[in-house]
Amino acid sequence: MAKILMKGNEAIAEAAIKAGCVNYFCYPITPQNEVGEYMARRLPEVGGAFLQGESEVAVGNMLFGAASTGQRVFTTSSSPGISLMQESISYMAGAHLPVVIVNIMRGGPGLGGILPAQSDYFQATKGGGHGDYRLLVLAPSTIQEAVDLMMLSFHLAEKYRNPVMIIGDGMIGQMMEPVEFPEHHEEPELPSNDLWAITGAKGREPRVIKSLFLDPKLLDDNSWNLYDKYARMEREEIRFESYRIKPKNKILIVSYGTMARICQTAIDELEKDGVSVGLFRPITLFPFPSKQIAKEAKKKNIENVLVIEMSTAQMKEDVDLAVLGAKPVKFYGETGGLVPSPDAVKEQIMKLIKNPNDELKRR
Amino acid sequence: MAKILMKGNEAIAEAAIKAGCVNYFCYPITPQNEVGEYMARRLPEVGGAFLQGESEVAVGNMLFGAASTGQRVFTTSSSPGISLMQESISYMAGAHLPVVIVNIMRGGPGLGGILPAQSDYFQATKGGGHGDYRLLVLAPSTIQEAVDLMMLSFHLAEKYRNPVMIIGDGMIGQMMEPVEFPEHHEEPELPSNDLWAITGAKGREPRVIKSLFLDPKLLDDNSWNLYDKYARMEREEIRFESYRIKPKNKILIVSYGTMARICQTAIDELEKDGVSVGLFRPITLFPFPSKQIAKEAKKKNIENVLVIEMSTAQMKEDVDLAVLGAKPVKFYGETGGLVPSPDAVKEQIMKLIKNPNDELKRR
Amino acid sequence: MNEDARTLFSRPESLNEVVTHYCPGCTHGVIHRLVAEVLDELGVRENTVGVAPVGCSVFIYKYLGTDFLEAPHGRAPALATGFKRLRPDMMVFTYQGDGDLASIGMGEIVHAANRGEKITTIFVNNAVYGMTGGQMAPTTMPGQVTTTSPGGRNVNDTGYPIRVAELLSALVTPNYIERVAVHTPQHIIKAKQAIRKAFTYQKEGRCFSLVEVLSTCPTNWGKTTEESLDWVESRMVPYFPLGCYKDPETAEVPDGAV
Amino acid sequence: MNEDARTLFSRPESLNEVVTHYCPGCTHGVIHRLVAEVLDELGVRENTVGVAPVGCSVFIYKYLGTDFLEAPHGRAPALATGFKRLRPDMMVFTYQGDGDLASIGMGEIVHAANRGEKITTIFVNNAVYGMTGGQMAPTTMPGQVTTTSPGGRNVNDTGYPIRVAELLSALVTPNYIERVAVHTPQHIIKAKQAIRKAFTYQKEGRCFSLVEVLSTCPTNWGKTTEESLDWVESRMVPYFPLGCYKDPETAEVPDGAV
Amino acid sequence: MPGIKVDKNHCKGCETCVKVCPQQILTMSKDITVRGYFYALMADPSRCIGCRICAISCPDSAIDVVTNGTVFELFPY
Amino acid sequence: MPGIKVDKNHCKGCETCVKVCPQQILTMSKDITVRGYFYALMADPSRCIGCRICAISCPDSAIDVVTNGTVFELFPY
Amino acid sequence: MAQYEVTLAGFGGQGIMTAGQLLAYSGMAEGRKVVWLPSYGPEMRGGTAYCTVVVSPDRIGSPIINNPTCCCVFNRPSFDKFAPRVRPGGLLLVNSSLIDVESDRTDITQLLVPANDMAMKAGNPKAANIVILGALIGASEVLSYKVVEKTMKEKLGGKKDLLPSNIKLLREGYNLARKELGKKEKV
Amino acid sequence: MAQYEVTLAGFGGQGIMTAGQLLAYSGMAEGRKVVWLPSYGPEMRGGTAYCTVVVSPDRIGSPIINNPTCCCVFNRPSFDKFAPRVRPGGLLLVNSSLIDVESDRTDITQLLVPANDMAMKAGNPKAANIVILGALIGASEVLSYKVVEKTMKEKLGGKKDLLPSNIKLLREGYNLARKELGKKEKV
Ligand SMILES: Cc1ncc(C[n+]2csc(CCOP(=O)(O)OP(=O)(O)O)c2C)c(N)n1
Ligand SMILES: Cc1ncc(C[n+]2csc(CCOP(=O)(O)OP(=O)(O)O)c2C)c(N)n1
Ligand code: SF4
Ligand code: SF4
Ligand code: SF4
Ligand code: SF4
Ligand code: SF4
Ligand code: SF4
Ligand SMILES: [Mg+2]
Ligand SMILES: [Mg+2]
Repeated sequence: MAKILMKGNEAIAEAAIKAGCVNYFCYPITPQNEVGEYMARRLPEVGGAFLQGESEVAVGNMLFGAASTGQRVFTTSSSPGISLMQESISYMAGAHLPVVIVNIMRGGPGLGGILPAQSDYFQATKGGGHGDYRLLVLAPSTIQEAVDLMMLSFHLAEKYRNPVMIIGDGMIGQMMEPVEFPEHHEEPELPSNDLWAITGAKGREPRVIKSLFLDPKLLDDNSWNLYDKYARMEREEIRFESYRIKPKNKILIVSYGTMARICQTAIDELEKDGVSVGLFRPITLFPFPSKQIAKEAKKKNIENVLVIEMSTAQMKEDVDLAVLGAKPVKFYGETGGLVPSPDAVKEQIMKLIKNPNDELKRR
Repeated sequence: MAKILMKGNEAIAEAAIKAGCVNYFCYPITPQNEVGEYMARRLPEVGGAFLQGESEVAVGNMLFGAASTGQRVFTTSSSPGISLMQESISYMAGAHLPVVIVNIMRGGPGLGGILPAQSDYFQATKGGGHGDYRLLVLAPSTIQEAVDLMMLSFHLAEKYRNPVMIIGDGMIGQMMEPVEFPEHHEEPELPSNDLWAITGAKGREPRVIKSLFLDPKLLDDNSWNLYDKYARMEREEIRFESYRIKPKNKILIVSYGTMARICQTAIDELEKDGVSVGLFRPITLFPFPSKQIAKEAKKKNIENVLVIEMSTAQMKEDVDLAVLGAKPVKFYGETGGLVPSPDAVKEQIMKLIKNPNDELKRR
Repeated sequence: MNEDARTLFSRPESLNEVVTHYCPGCTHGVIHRLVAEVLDELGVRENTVGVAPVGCSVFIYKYLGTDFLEAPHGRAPALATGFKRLRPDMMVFTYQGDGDLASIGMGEIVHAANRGEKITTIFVNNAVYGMTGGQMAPTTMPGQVTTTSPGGRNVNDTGYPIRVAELLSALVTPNYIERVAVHTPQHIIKAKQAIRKAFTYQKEGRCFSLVEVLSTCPTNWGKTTEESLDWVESRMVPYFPLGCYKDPETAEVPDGAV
Repeated sequence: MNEDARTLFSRPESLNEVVTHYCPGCTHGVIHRLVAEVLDELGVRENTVGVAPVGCSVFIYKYLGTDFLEAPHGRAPALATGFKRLRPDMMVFTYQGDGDLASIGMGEIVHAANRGEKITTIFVNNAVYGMTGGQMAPTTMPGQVTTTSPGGRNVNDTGYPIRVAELLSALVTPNYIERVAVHTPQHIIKAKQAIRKAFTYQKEGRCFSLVEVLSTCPTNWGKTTEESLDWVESRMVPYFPLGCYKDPETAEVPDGAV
Repeated sequence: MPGIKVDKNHCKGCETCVKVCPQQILTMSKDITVRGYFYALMADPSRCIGCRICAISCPDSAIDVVTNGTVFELFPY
Repeated sequence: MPGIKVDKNHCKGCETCVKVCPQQILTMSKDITVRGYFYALMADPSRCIGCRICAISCPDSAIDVVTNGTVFELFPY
Repeated sequence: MAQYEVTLAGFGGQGIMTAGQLLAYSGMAEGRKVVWLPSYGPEMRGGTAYCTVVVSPDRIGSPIINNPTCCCVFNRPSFDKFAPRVRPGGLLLVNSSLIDVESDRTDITQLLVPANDMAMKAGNPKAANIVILGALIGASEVLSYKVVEKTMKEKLGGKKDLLPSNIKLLREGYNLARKELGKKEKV
Repeated sequence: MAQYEVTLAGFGGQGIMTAGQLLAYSGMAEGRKVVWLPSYGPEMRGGTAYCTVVVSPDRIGSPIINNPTCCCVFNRPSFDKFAPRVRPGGLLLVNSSLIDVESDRTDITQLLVPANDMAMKAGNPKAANIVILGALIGASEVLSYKVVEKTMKEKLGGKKDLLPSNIKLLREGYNLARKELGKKEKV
């Protein structure tokens, strides 16, 4: 298919449809409203279910009901809305339901602001709801990648029967970039959803989709089964990108999403000035590419790992956990709409090159 | 005052009153219902505000309104209820409001079970809501400690103008133990809440309590101000207990809450058998006593750090972050009501003593 | 007169052969049976999904022979909506207590009803939070003592009990809403008729349907079975009048709703 | 007749000298002024706290000269409840849009009203989500085109618009509930009377009070100011009849509510 | 002759059936079930009219009503 | 004589006042304010009766009504 | 005396929780450390209710006791569940009024107490729990009879009319245990 | 040509977003990489609206451009905000119909375009954005005039009756820039 110029939010919507997901529930919130508006136009055309729910609490639970049919379903929201879904997300994870949730993040905490931020990293990766569960978390850095990950996410959700979350900052939602949709969408085959979905107890025992296990043994089993799934994800689903990683780099930048693109510009410009810096961009934030980062960080040439985020050093914890003290991990970031510019990134890199042992001003 | 035998939930309630908090909002949920029931009887006696709200979403927001008066206020709930409060918690943190929230945890995810668990560690310590904020998190291991921390929590909340969360498993709520309340409750002095509270714009400029900062610069400032508060907490509020930590220990156990008591029994019994093991019990889970744990772990004699939790290895991440690879960090735990017994703990310790390089069966 | 040897009454097929966890005398059991009988009579058990609430009836999925979803507290109508929108060919019902539906789940039930979701709600009003041990519910009677209204519900402080059937009937969307009770055999018979009507309307794809059932909670009311059944009649029925509040057959759509 | 040299009309004191962010012609501005005038007339500005919603009026705290809380979307009544329970001596009001109050905040407003919280709610019904760019609201008119009902609101799919004043009036707790509009000077004058009554009842500690105000959103309706004002009259008023729905003076408490 | 069968496994001794039986022929056992409940019995089986009122009212569906002979025309249920 | 003062800082050119003035003496400016709006003017100041209807209706409280002489008895507002 | 752990188990309504609390209060009155932990699990409704009491001279670690020193079982399901759990060398008190079997364990002391019958006879049918409590004290000597009686007077003071009968049943339980186990001092 | 960045800024309703999108579409049509990023911040309502377009031969990194190569300012507040931000050596296009000041920067090229006047004169008062777009192409040569005109025909096809006038205004803007900057080829 030819490339078309599309707003991120609309591209995400179209990608879902292309991946065979024609069911969408939502509640309006900036900066992702275009997804719902697009779906309101498109889903009647393709014969799917579109519903604007009364709240994010309700929408989270509509997903729960919808996913129980075994059909594909997703929602999109932004930070405060995602907080309101935490109970239902925990329930869906506990009940092993495949759903896709997109968080076009805004600055927080609270009402915060609507400009780009990456401050929901912990919520997404550590589980903002209660109990022993995780989400599979993907972070695109371009609209094309948002499309690709969106299309992949339904398959992953079904492969693991686990909610998948895609997080992007407001730029991912609001930017227009040229995108291409595949002619045909193919996926590896999976066992049929009919094996677990709720379809009426005709010719079989009644089924229950639930997260209630009053017998502690069963609950314990469920929690460790989830844990095993996450271990399997770590073996099979790690995704990342390396950019200009070379033996002469002294600094390894770790950054994700749009922030990583900004780092790329900085790196490109520095390269022109003869300063060579590498970038590691996690695409899966959970499972986190810890081993891969550790491997890069431990290379002899690396003096410093530099984490750059639009949050107060959230992903940095995962990088620390990956590097485990093998190299110093420094941080630079701005948050809540003050997107660090390529120049600001360059400045920090140069500082670190000059004084490798200094801490950076954190912003 | 004389010791009295009290159920944890009731002791927590009485402790709040003794600390001068006579305002309480709640929604019923097992295993913490006795707090609300106690307050319903007691608060009319002491002239405070008791209200059972219509949901945890509402209760979180009632706290928001109530705390804005500058008076003390708290709530109690359990895991799913706490998930429903995430939006309001994020707002209150963003607006710098002092409130106290008690989570008597049950097993999760989802509806899970009502037996003791520690599976909300991440939610409490990393921030289950959206945005760059944290809670100050305290974890008692006895009813007396629950009382003491409860009384302290209001002061801490006001000192930092930040929500404080106390987490305990169901045993903390349901057990009876003898407790003693101080004759007089005294607290270090703080600037008056009237400096920020909403009291009517009489003789001053109108005030707004909010978390909305559409100017990204102001939002960024707010996030980093929060970050600074957390750094200050780390300097001033770290609390922990060391138990039988001796130069001959080869294993350092890290465990918190009731689980730590169970470890103590195991340790005591092993001590009788001539096996000496030490325990580090974090009392503040955020800020986490990373430096203190690192110091103990790095001691020459320690071969293994053993984290024992009633969750699928959540606090273990913070211990890993503390130890940063200096020593192997092993894990043992059961979750969701299957409380590890002292015997089970002993067994794991003995395994580790015999084969220090083996991984433990994780449960 | 009739001379055959036969069974005049036995458990309906849709009611599993399982002993419930309900307290002795609790009329949740009666309501379960009525739902099971209606599922049998309409022949829809195998094409039905129930949505269980959080409340004493959380285990309803063990007792009825249909597929089930277990919803978060209060959110059953949202799950039912999500399910039904994708499977309009299936029957979907929620079974909810008064804490579940009228307190935490108020937003969800109002909106499901207002959208006219083609689902059926069995709303069990026992004037108290049963499962959590007897706290005040939005439907608790004035003066009623509960663990969180130890002096009796004070209407000046917490308002009057919410009459769900009346409240939902104030919505314009034409739905079927009826209040029944199960404290006497006569009321049970009427309750069953209402439940059958509710499911039938759904089967016909007509409208949202809700049957509010006045039920007992001997345990948390601190009463014997007999006292509890009498209390429904003497205290609840006067305040919660029985009858049909709305029927799509007769519902009128107001001016201006072109 | 009157011969003094004087100002016949000027901005009320409680309305700050700040240019609002509202679109041209948006009647949020009128409603703000009415609230400000009432605060002035009752002399309560310095003893009042407003609770701002999330919606176009999120910045109301910049425009009115009282203390303010900024609530999460839909939760203003819960904040107001929390505040008022601790400070019954202060005046507390919420200002909420229809998305805020009638959609996400339905549970909170029903329960605050049912408890009879001594607060005042100014409910601005403009039949659309203004701030987020014109999505369908629970109050969107049948057939009305919005960004999420591009074919016009289909009542078979999403039900009829919620009439909040009628719905809340179905609660037993005696409250003050009135619906007004601000699309003509005459309506503005009546609206102000209702708002004054609402605040007065609160001042007297009588009851919960809510004034639903039909308002315009020229931007998202895609209409000029004049067309918008006319649309309120021609489309909204017939479906949302103006008038007092409940007054504690005349409210009756039903049988059985002993 | 009509009569009832009480399933001792399901009966919880709530006494609802005793209260509602129009013939007032039901009573409670002296011994308890494994679950610790007294259970319902027919004190005077010969007077049962098979009206099903006890069964319809039993919260635990513990009662079957059976007949091997004449019963009155039953109300529709 | 009564008259109105339109605050060009607040006026957003919505034309509500023009619509409602019973004397139909208001009109819009030809030039725009710093905010980019045409603003309201009195086309025929002499006919203003000081009725305040424009001011009451103005969403931006941009209108003051003043008088230095006779006005009719005003409706209470 | 070393740490002593008791699990009491039966139907809801048999006074299990109260008996456990009386034991805990008595332990406190004797200056011991105590913990009382109820079951609040899936069995809450219509099943088995139980609680565990730990009485110890020292700080009590685990409030969870899988193998208590003593189990008092009030009905058959509790017998099935808890009899196998008594720590070897420990004590099993069986309410023989409702339980018609005995444990075949030989590594524990087993005592059959017709608690419901005794309570019924005393015209205080709900006081089987008090009989068992008495027997527990008599058999285990974990606390002195005096302090338990005193606690009972204080804590069950509300039900004044039943107090004499309760005291009588406590004593009867105590004495029965003494007799069965061939111990001397009675009260 | 190297990466070129344009910020367009003005009141809401001045067609800022559309002009930016036309530029992005044209860039795509010429085989460049493009990003269009709107402002959706606090200024959304009643303030300044702006968007940024990046056109580049290579993969585009940062979509955020603090100092664009070119700023087109449509009203006074935008002038105040963005004129100082143009990268040294860059281009500032000023809608002189509504802005009565000039930048005193000497390190950039400044071009005054009476866009509203020209649009008004053409009887197409909303097309000031098209005039500016034409001038931008004329002055910067970031894309060929042809491709922009073609894009406009495709994308604004809906408003068929205005198309001739739009094309005329695009050309007028282009030619004005050429003339003012002393460049030869006109269209
Ligand atoms: C989010 C959440 N809040 C609270 C609870 C605890 N809870 C369980 S059941 C229940 C109320 C049950 O009352 P009702 O709905 O009236 O049902 P009943 O038990 O009376 O049949 C509550 C509050 C929960 N499980 N989840
Ligand atoms: C939890 C949450 N969900 C969604 C939003 C986004 N949001 C902001 S305003 C609004 C609706 C506003 O509509 P309304 O209440 O009708 O007010 P209006 O703008 O029309 O005056 C929404 C959905 C939010 N801020 N928070
Ligand atoms: S607690 Fe009440 S509602 Fe629940 S099972 Fe018992 S009697 Fe029924
Ligand atoms: S969007 Fe609508 S409600 Fe919001 S300010 Fe503009 S006109 Fe008013
Ligand atoms: S009504 Fe049913 S449960 Fe109750 S006593 Fe009779 S048979 Fe037993
Ligand atoms: S069938 Fe009728 S008569 Fe026979 S026992 Fe039951 S209620 Fe009594
Ligand atoms: S005061 Fe009355 S007459 Fe004068 S301009 Fe205003 S509306 Fe017209
Ligand atoms: S009503 Fe007010 S804002 Fe509108 S044009 Fe008149 S003066 Fe200006
Ligand atoms: Mg109930
Ligand atoms: Mg609105």
